[in-house]
Amino acid sequence: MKRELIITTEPIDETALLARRTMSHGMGAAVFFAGVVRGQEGDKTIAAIEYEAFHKMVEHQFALLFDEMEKRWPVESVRLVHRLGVVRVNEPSLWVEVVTPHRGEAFAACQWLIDEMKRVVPIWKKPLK
Amino acid sequence: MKRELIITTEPIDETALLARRTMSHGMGAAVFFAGVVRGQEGDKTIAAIEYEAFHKMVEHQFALLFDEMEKRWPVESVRLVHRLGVVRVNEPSLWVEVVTPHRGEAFAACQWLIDEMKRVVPIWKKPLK
Amino acid sequence: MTVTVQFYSCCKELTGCAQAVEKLPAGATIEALLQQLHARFPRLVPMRNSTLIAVGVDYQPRSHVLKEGDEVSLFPPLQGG
Amino acid sequence: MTVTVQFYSCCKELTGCAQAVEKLPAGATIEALLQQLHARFPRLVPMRNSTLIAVGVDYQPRSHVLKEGDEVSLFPPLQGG
Repeated sequence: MKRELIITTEPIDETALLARRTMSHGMGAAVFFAGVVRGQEGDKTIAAIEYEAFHKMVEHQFALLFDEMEKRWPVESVRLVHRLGVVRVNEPSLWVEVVTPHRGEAFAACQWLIDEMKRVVPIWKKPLK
Repeated sequence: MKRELIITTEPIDETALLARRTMSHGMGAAVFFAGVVRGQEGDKTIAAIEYEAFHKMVEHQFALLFDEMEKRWPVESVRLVHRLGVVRVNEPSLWVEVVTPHRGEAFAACQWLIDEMKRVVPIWKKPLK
Repeated sequence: MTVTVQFYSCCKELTGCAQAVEKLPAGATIEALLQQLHARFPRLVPMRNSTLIAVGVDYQPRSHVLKEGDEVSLFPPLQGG
Repeated sequence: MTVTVQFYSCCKELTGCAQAVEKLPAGATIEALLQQLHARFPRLVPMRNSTLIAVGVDYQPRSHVLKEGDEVSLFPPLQGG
């Protein structure tokens, strides 16, 4: 399984990521997810979110998740980018791509990865006005 | 709900589609799906798939699905491109994007749309060696 | 009355034609049309239970009553995506 | 023995510091460390049940036995994505 994890304070360049996609001839499905900062956090209007991480543990926990993902689904490639620092409203903070032979596997694996990330990967956010 | 349906014999330009994405400040999730022609159809190695459609009915059935989708989930935008004619292995035949406030809705709506498409939208395929 | 019938995908391959014009008694149902088509195109018979039928651009059940000038389409299970 | 403790996110805000060094008897568990930290930083007490604890880069239960030089991290529930 090809793995790519990028934890960065730079803006997520979805076009560049798309251009780097590779799929072998046996692969039929690519699912992408872009998580974008919304202008509302609860009742409050916000301008941005500041993301903080325990960096070394983030990398380790993602490695454990990728190991588990590889056992569960026939994933050829997983790429995940999480932005840290200040991310303004309407900009993506998270980008995930999963490539598998069939559609169902790609959707299931992508959703599972994001759910698990929110459970075990030490990243926190602070809304900024 | 913004709707865009493209039924075309031209290659699907994912980069151009991505560049045209719009999300308002209340939207937090964009899910994309690219369905790509695989080199195997059952046991056989193939070079391409030829897609045929009952064009007028395709548009009507997608319109009904978009109506239903709008009732079920708070979708701000749905865009779907289906390629017809000969699509070579490793090229996408289907591209779908769904934009919603939250992640779960986007995944659910995108998967539902593809499942329903396969049930009611009159498109057929013929493997080519 | 007269209805036109369009064949798609393997239905077209089995009949050897893309379109047929059928004469039916007034008030005939899709089921009656199918019986007439099966007599003329026996190769359609094996897939009778999986054939999908639309009148215009909407699916209709076998019990649907046809009317003069209807455009009926016959096709196999779908495979988009 | 001595362990270092890192505080992240609101744990850091509640303690007012990013790091603390704690002395503990040999064989002390995370639970013992937490009691000591709660005495020194009472503002951590209300979130004691939701606090996540890692030793190094792995999560550990309250019963985990610490050893000399361990790096323990305390943080609130996660919010990535």
